Amino acid sequence: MDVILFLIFAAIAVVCAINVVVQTHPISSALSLVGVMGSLAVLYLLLGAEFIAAAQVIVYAGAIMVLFVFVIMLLNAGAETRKGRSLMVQFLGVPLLIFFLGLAAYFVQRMFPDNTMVRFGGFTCAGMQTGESCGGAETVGRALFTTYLLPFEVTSVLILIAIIGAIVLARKELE
Amino acid sequence: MQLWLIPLLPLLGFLINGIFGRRFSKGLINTVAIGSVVFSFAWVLKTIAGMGDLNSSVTEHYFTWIQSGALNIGCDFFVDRLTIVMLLVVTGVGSLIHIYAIGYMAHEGGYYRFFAYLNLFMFFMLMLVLGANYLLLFVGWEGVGLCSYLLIGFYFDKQFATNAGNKAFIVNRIGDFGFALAMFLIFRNFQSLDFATVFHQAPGATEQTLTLIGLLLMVGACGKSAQIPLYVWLPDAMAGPTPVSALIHAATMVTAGVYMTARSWVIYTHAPGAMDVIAIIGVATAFFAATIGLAQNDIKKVFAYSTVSQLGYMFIGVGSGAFGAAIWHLVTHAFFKALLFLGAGSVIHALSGEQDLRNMGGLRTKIKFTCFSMIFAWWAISGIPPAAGFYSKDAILAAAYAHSPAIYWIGVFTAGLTAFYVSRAMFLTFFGEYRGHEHPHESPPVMWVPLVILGVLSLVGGAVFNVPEFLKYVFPAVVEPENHALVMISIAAGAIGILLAAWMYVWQPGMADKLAAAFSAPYKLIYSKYFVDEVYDATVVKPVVGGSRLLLWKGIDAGLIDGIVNGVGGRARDIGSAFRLLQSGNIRSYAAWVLFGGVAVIVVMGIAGGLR
Amino acid sequence: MESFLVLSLIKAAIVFAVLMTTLAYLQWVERKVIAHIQVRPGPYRVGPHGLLQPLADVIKLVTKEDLLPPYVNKPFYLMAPFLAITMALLSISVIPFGPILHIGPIDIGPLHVPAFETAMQLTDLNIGVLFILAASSMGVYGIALAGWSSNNKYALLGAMRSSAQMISYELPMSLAIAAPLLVSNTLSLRKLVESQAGSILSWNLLHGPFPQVISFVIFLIAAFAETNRIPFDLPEAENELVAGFHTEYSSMKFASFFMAEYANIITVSVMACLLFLGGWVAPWPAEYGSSFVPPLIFAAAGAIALFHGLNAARKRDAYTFPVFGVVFLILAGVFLLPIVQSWLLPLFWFAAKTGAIIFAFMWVRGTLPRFRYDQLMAFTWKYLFPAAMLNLLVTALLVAWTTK
Amino acid sequence: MLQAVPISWFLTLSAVLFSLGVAGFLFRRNIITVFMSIELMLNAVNLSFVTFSYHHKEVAGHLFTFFVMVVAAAEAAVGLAIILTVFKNRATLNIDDVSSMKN
Repeated sequence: MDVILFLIFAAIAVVCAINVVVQTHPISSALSLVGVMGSLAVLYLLLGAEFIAAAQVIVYAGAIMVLFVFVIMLLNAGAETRKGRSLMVQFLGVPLLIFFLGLAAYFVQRMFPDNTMVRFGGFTCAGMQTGESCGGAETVGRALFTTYLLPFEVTSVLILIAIIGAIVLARKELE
Repeated sequence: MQLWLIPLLPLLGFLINGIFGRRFSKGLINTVAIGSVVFSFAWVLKTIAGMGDLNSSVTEHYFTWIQSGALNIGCDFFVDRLTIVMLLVVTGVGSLIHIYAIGYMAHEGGYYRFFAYLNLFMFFMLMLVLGANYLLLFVGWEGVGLCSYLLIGFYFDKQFATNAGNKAFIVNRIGDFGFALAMFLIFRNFQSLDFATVFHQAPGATEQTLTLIGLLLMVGACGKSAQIPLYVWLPDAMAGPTPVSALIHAATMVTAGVYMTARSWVIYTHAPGAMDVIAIIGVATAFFAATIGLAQNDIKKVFAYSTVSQLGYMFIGVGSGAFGAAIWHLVTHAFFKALLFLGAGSVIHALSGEQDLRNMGGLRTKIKFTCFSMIFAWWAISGIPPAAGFYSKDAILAAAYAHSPAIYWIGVFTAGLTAFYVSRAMFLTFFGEYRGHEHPHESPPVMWVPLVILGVLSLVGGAVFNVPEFLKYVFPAVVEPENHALVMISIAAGAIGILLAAWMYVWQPGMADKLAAAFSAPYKLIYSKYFVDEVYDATVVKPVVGGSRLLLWKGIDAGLIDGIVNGVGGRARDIGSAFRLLQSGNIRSYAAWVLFGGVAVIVVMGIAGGLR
Repeated sequence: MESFLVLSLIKAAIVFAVLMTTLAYLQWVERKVIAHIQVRPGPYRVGPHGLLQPLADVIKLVTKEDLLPPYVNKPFYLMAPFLAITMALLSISVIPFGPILHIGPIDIGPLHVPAFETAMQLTDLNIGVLFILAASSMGVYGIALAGWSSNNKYALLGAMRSSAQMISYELPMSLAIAAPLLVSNTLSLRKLVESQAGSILSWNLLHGPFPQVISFVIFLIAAFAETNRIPFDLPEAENELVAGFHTEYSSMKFASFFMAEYANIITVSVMACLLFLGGWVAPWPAEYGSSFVPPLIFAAAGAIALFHGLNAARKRDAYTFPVFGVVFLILAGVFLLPIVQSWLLPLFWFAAKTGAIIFAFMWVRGTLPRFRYDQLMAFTWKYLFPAAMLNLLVTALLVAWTTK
Repeated sequence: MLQAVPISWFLTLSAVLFSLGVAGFLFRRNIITVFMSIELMLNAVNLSFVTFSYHHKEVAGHLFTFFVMVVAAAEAAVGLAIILTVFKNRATLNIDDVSSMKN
């Protein structure tokens, strides 16, 4: 069951990701990216990260990508123009990519022999007895407001800065 | 008992006036400035009332200021009888002078600035007096230095004023250097800077150490209290407004040195060598300053030199172990010298800016209140009983006689000189016929009322406040031989001085000029202040300036440091221009480079990690 | 495992059927309500009191020509309605309609089912609230795509308006949702309702360290905007942009947008009911006779219907009203049966509360005018959002203060 | 037919997604698409974070993912604003046209 789920959604994710890259029209890429995110959310659930799955859909699919789509509509961006080129990319890009992918896969295989198996609901934390879910809002929230309080605060400041920056950038030029 | 309130009030006054003063009306500025000082005076009184019999000292700890290793400096305030005397003088005389300043500064620019500085000065002075350790005292010490600098240069659009301010500041730095060294030594030997601890351990220390400390402290005191060789800044400091001269350069700040030496009497009593040095310096200063004062024509300059010489007396007192007498003279001097300066200010104000004695005269009918109040100060400084100065100066001289007769005799002669030149100034100002062209007008009551109060104080102050009696338990007892001859002699000296002056400037006008012509060489010498400024300029200032210009500026700064900086910049530019070739401006090629780097990092890590 | 699947399928079927009928009839109800607000009979021809109007509409929409305009971006144009309706219906799957049922052993001929218990709910996620938020936030895509792909400036404008509006109003809505969650300290909708069990005073609306009245109001306002209802229906402002994002759509696709809108209304109403009004909890405990309220209501309705039937104002009423009356009386009787009470009463209260909120939707539509666009944005960013933030802050403080 | 998913599969999937993101970054010319490829990479990284978190029985990975999301949101806000400005000033979305940094 788990394996089937994984295979289905992994396949969807990969196909959508490829679609993101190959589609010429931004909005198609955007929607494929939404597909990737949705399937990733399911995979998070499979990994027992309920909160993160929900956050993934709400934040990424529901907010960020909507913003993308919105901007694409606003700029009415058409299919991209095929001009401008870069030797670097042409001759270095593909081999590098393939090499990188192979390297990554190799390391994964070397460093993670299949001793840990992912089962649905199999995610338990150190201090908790089995059955009680560890990826729920409680655990994440507790960790967020105790161990990771400082990063949390810093992020809030970052967001404030981002808001101000966005406003400054996007506001009308005041003559 | 809320000692912190005493310095805090002037600080608040400073902040309020300094920040908002520009928009305030004069009335509001006065309210803030005077109110803060008067309130802190009232609080001082309340504090004293709350202390019952003043035999026990009070220490209040507020917070730990500096804590590093063995060094533990707390922000503590400390009150004993000596502090009380100083507090009363500072806040009392300070309030009077503040009030006087309302009238004197009425037509000056930068009104709010003036009062803000004045309040700031009060704050630092009170810190100096209240501080329970040398560092806190030093904070106040530097603070009053700063304020005196600011106030001397108050008329910053006048070149000589700013120069005088710089001079005062720099000369004081020399003294403070000594003070700082003294503090280092104290901490090194006693592992503390608190008065209590230091004085408790001081008797245990070796005599050389204490002597060294004492001498270094004395250097600081010389700087602050304008003793030889560091007195040169005080006469120039008269460039500031007259209330400043009265408050800072006569009544309070310049006596800080005396206070500090008296505060550390334990150290000095165990270092007789240092005490002798102090006494000698004191007597020398007293004498030289008095002689210079003989020939000055600027009324404020005269009083400035007399201040220096009176401070010399105080040092004599300290040096000959009569700390109580020194403080007593400090108090009385605060009264009559403040009065003299304020009176001088009133005269200047009356003559709308005229400061030269030669253009005055016969003013006694024109500005009565000033004249009569100043006459009391004249008695006091001339040491004629029953005025205040008589008692304190007499006590000092008696102690000096017990210490060494030579000092006593010079002191007496100086007293005569003092009486002479003060009388000269008085006669030239108030007697004879008027030689000026201005139309004198009496000052407003806000100015002469403080004069009158001070006048009364300088008349009866000595008899009423018997400071040595009050400080009996603070300082070691001094053996004062009941020697009426000495008293008579000093009174006689004063009287002779006055009579001589009267003879030369009232009964036989023109006699002074004849004498000056007769003894032209010594007259020139003292008229130009023994050329001390010129000597310092040649021996100290010029070499330092030249050295720093050539070596420090041209050599080290411009040559070495700038060279390094520019060199770094240049190399960076070269490297950058080398890397600029990579910058194709094509973002995707950058990305490719980034990918390349990432892969390289992974490979390296893999190899380093041994491909686990 | 299999039993679970079977059960889920059965429940899904039931829920879907009920939901679809409700969607169809909601429209009839709305037309009726608005008609009566505007003092006119509303749909009246098809069936008694126009009761068969939805059926007629469905037939019309299905049989209508489904034309595909030229120059549209085909895949997205076709995808949009499905996205919209899917996302709208998705959130129903986690909504609890009632308490946990204990169904005794059933032996009907060949069918032998042992005693089991199941929740009146498709699935009980312990992050149900987040799930609903996620689904509703995905709802934007349907509208945005529809507007963009149908290659029509009105549609595009409508779509952009609505996506901007939805993004903007999602923030106050989430904040308003967060406050009651703090009070009842859970993300699972079922636990949420259970935490409000008892009487009206233990509902989040009135209960707790800080009664959630403010956030209830904010939630309703944001809900109006999220569902593009008047006064926030700028995406389909008829007099400005023909019909907004679904200008180019016809027949079933149009219908699915329509259904999506109503499904969203139901969702938000249900959310309001669960979050603030205590779900299926009766306003006062059963021992004080809350269980006799539904029978009484239905009996009264039946009596009135019968009375009107006996002295009918119109000829036709003489036949229709008695039927209604009898039906109502039977319902009243059913409510008195102890076997079914256990699950019928909660459903009644649930439906009543949700219905009340839906009625509020219609009422507002009948009364309020439409915002101007800048007003709309200014309203949410300048007033709604800060208010929600403040409310959340106060709630959090009070909760933190009162718990231990 | 194995019953559970080996953890390496997740990681491999994440690697694949990441490389696809890189590819998008390298080979696409539309600024918005490039930006979306960045988001794709971030998502891939998130997946591996959550996977590691499962592997180590630690909730930390989820936190990192959370922070990545927040940062991504901020980045999207600013980045899209920048894109808008660029479009306003140059009327182009082609990334190769935006090369005024060149010497």
